[in-house]
Amino acid sequence: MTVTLHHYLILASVLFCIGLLGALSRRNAIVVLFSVEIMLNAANLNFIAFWRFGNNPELLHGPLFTLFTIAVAAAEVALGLALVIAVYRHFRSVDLESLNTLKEE
Amino acid sequence: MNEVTAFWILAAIAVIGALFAIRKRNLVHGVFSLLVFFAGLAGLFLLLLAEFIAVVQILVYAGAVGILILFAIMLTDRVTGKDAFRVTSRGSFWGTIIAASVFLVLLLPTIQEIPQVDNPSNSEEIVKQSTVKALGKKLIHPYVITLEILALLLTAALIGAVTAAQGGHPAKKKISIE
Amino acid sequence: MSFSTLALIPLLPLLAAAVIPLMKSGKQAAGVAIGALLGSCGIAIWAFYKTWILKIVFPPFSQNWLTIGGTEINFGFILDPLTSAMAAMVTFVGSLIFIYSAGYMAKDKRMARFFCYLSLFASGMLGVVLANSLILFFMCWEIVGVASYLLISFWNHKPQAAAAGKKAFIVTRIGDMGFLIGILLVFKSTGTLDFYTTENNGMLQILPIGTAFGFKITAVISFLLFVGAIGKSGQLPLHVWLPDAMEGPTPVSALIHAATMVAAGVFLVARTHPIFQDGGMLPLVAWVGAITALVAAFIALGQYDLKRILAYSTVSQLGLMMVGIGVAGVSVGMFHLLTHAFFKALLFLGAGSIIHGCHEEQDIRKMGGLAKPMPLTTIAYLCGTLALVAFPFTSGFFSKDEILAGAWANNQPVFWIAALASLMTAVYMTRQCMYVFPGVHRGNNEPHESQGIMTIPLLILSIFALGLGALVRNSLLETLPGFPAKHETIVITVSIAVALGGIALGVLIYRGRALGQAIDPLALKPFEQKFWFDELYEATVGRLWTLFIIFSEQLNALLVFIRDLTVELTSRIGTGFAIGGDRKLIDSLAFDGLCNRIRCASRSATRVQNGFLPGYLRLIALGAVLLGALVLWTS
Amino acid sequence: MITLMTLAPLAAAILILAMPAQRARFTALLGALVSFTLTSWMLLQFDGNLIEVKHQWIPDLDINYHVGLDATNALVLFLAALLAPIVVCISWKHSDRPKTYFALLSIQFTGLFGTFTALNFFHWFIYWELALVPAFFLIKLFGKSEDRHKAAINFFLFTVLGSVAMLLGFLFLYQNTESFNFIELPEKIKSVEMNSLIFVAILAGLWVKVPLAPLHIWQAPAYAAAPTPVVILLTGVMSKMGVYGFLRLIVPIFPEQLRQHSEMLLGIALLTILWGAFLALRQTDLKKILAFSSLNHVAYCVLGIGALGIAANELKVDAHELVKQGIILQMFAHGLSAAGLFYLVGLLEQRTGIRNRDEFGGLCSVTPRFAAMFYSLTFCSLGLPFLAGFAAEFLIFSGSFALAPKMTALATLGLLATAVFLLTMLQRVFTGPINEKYQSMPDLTRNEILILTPIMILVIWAGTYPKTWLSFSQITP
Repeated sequence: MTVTLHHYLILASVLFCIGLLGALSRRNAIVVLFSVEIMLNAANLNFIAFWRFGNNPELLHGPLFTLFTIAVAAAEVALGLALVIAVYRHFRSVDLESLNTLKEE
Repeated sequence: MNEVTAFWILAAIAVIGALFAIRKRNLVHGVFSLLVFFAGLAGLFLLLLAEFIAVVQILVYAGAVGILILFAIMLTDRVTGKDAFRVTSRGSFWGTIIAASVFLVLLLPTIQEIPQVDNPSNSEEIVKQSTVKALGKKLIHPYVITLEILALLLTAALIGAVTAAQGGHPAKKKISIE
Repeated sequence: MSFSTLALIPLLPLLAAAVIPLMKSGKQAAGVAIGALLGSCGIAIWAFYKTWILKIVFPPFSQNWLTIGGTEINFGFILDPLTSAMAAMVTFVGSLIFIYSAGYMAKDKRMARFFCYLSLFASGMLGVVLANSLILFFMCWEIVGVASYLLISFWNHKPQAAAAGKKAFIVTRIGDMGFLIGILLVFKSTGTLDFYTTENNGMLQILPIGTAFGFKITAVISFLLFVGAIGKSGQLPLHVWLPDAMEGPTPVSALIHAATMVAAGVFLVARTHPIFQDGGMLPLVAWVGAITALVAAFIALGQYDLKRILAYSTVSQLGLMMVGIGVAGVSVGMFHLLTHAFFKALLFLGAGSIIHGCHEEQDIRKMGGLAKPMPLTTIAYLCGTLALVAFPFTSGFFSKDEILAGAWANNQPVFWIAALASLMTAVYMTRQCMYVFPGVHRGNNEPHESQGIMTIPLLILSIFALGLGALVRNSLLETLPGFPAKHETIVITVSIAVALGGIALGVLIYRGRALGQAIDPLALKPFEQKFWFDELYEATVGRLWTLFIIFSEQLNALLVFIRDLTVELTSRIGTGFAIGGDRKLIDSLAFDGLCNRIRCASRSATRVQNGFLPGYLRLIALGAVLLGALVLWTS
Repeated sequence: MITLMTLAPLAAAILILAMPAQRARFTALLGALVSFTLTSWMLLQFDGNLIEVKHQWIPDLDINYHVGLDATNALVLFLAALLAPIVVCISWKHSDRPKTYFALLSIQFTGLFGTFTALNFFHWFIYWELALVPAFFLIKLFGKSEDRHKAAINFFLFTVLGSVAMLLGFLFLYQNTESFNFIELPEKIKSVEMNSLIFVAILAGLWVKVPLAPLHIWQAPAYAAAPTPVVILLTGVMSKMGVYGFLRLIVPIFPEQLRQHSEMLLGIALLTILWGAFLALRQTDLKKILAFSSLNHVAYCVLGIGALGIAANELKVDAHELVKQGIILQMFAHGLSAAGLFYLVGLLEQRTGIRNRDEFGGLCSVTPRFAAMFYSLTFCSLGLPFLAGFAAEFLIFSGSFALAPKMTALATLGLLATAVFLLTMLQRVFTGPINEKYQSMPDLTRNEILILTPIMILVIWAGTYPKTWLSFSQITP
């Protein structure tokens, strides 16, 4: 048995859904944030796997894309955490359930 | 240790790390398991012959992002979530259902159509040749604009983060938690 | 005699005109202007010497002005006997007039400007004379027109002067329009505007062939050119501007109405004579000239303004020149033009001197008895008069004699008209002299003789007025083209008889009358009123013109009305839509109804928008699931 | 180079908005001067052959960025580039909302330059409209008289309706030929069946812009209401846009239709010439007199266009070329003289507050320098030889007479009427007894003379030696 693209894809989707589950079910904003990171990483895994097993690897599309994603993710984390801190200052909480000012009433 | 074994081990590490990260009540523990997940993923990248990406993964995620999140947790209250009687939000059941269905939606095509995959050994030579040097060249020749834009984005994110975190206006009304 | 030397003749005065505005004092300006014109005069006389005495034939000069596609428009100068005689005359008489003006205008504070205009005028006139291309001819012709406009209305604080300048410009411009169309026709039919070229393809060398507007083309062209000449030379029916133009300073009258500008029309006919000949328009020229000569002579009888009499006399004499060209060719017409230039300039300058001496009085009824205080002027003026009435062996006699002889040979009715006009000339000149010189002074101020700078030119001109005719007669008739007729006895008899008879008649009628108080026996109402030409034009052309203006104005008003109507209608329709359509249909039914429904629907949607963030996330993910399912379903 | 020249004023406009108000005029002048310098420099190297710049833009629709300098637009572009700095100088003392004012002016410059240089309909039309909008605002915001709002709306509506017609025409044309390129259209159009409605639609746009009777009624009120510098642009350059449009679009692209409608065009031009002249005779407002005079003069160009539609058979003169050169020179000459005259009338208004010709009198002796300038430009306007107007009118007439003798002969009546109303104007304003009210009116200052000097020099130069200028509108062999 060899490791094929399939394995990686399934692994990536599993990781993605774990991340999603975290994002959808936890009430702490910070946890939601790193759930998002998990999802991003799952996507990165897909990129690399496709590059490794796909056609035209010499074009380096996969690694490049991953690199860019990582950069964007870094930016996103920085901003997201900053926002979390700002929110915390305002509401004295990072609980998503208490952040309901979008509501109509 | 052959490739297959390595894959399974690393996959297990990643999945377990991820699961712990989202299930741990203590946030600090969660962050540590997240780091484990990142490391596992880096291992998988290595296995896929993307050494540079693996290194970057370690550096950026395990190094920078992890530390950053730790700091954020330190800066906010109830770090450990000891007093939070409930970690999941309201109706987390529906969240779980939806996550599961997303998983199904993702999994179904993967299982149904077996993608036509080249024998990895065919392209292995080429993949091995694509060193950091080639990557650097690529970054300079066709993707230089993207690179520059990314640099800008990071700078903007930096400034934005500082501004946002700094606050400026103290909260006018303080909302206590229920 | 190179091209550039020749070009200096008109360019020197032009240069003076350009330099004068930079000068402060009138004296300097006068000096520059006179110097420049004397320079031109020197060159012109040299040219005259070469062409007349040495009889050298110069090739025409052409200089390309514009090349448009395959068509060339040239400027050029020509030096032939006609040109050099004319140029010599213009510069010589012009110089004398300039010198005279320096005295006449000495007290005017705008003297510098006056000399600027004079120089411009001289430059234009010399350009007309020397031009070898119809376009250059026309351009200079227009410059002359503008300069005369400026000069006539020089004392523009007087409304009459301003009006007279405008009238002169516009009436001559009516003629110019004909001239311009003539030029266009020439250009169209020959493709060139040069008079003569060295390759023998100038417009006068290859006469245009064919028809235009249903007539022979040369006939049409010559008619149109003649319209231009009529306007400039004050022939009937476009003579009305000339007497009014006497509002200008007297030297201007002398320059414009004696020597130069009005002669330009005659010169145009002389220059383009081959076309007139080919088109068979010479009889028309003769007839127009003869009728003009007669009518103007009659009008002159009824005038009391010293300069107006001379103006009508000029019109009359120009008519005679036209007759001369019409019946006997260029040489005869030009002969009279040249002699007339001298004696009429003399008369005008003399008149200027008289007016000056009488403190700007122009009415002959308020003069009289001027012989004693102004002896030099009187002598000079009488010399001019004798020449004008063609007293035997003065210069006017020779030239008029040629005209009458030609008319007798070719066109007897014209002969009798011209003879009658000559008789009238003698009568009105005698009448004028009787008013002005003998008897007692009837004015309020004491008359005085003018200063030397004014009288010396008068005396020089007197000599020419008396002697020039005999001097140049033979060589002129030989050199210039033309067909002078043999002198029948009857012609000479009539010629002498009208001159002497006219003088006698005038003396008889006016001797011993209480001039100025009693009714003038010859100043009949039609004469005095100039045959009501101005009134006639006012009633016909003027009315028509006003009618056109009112018509076009009304048409414009109609358009504006239509526009306003359209705007009004559009806005009404718009308002209709706003009330009927917008408010009722759209607002209440469609829009408001829809809004209500949306509001109801949104109420249920608010349940989703509950500010519960994980809920939002779940919805997004649900959307993703549904999308994915859709993709799976369809693929 | 052309692009730079076109966009320099636009850049200036943007800068003006970003800068303090007192710098506005300098910036505007700088922009205009850059354009002028570049244009002059290009003309010095220009030999009549097309200089073009072409970049692909939307290749699928044949929309390219395509600008060029050729014999048709060289002179009129120079005119526009010359008048631009002059206009800025004239409005130097403008103090009412200077930022808006100078920015609008600069934008309008770009619109004008762009219209004259564009060779692709797409951006040509953008520039065409760009020139219109600032003019509307300039009249509306900065006009003096009471009815400026109405005049501005009028002006805008008329021209926009014309433009819409033209746009539709071009879109239909595009459907038939699939080309927006002015250079290629004449070739392409030969192979397709053309609806003459297209021609009429494009004609309508130009008709309003020129303007020709009976669509001229926006003109006089707009000219009377607009501030002087804007009138100079309107009459000096914008009315030339219409004529230029005829030369650029109608003559090369629709030769067949032009042939069919040449009689009509000649008739309309004649009507406009005479109508304009007669209308001017009754006006007392100096600006309106000049507006109608402008109407009359520009119509000579259209007379020439009409004559271009008539085939030249066995003529001794190169009639078409004569007419074409005449039209181009007439645009140049009229642009200069009308600009100068409107400027002088503006000065008169500025000094006395009125511009009713009958309320002046005797200004000749009060302000001799002013009168000299005014007389010279008036004489240029009425076609005095050795001044620019004559050379141009003679060329037009000489060509069109060869092609359409009767119409041209009638059109010379217009010259006569022009002389009548211009001289009447001079008579009323400058001669006669001095009106005591204006006895101490100051003469032209040195700066004002300095502004007028280039115009005067060019008027005389183009009149005595038009060869220099016509060398730009002819292809040098």
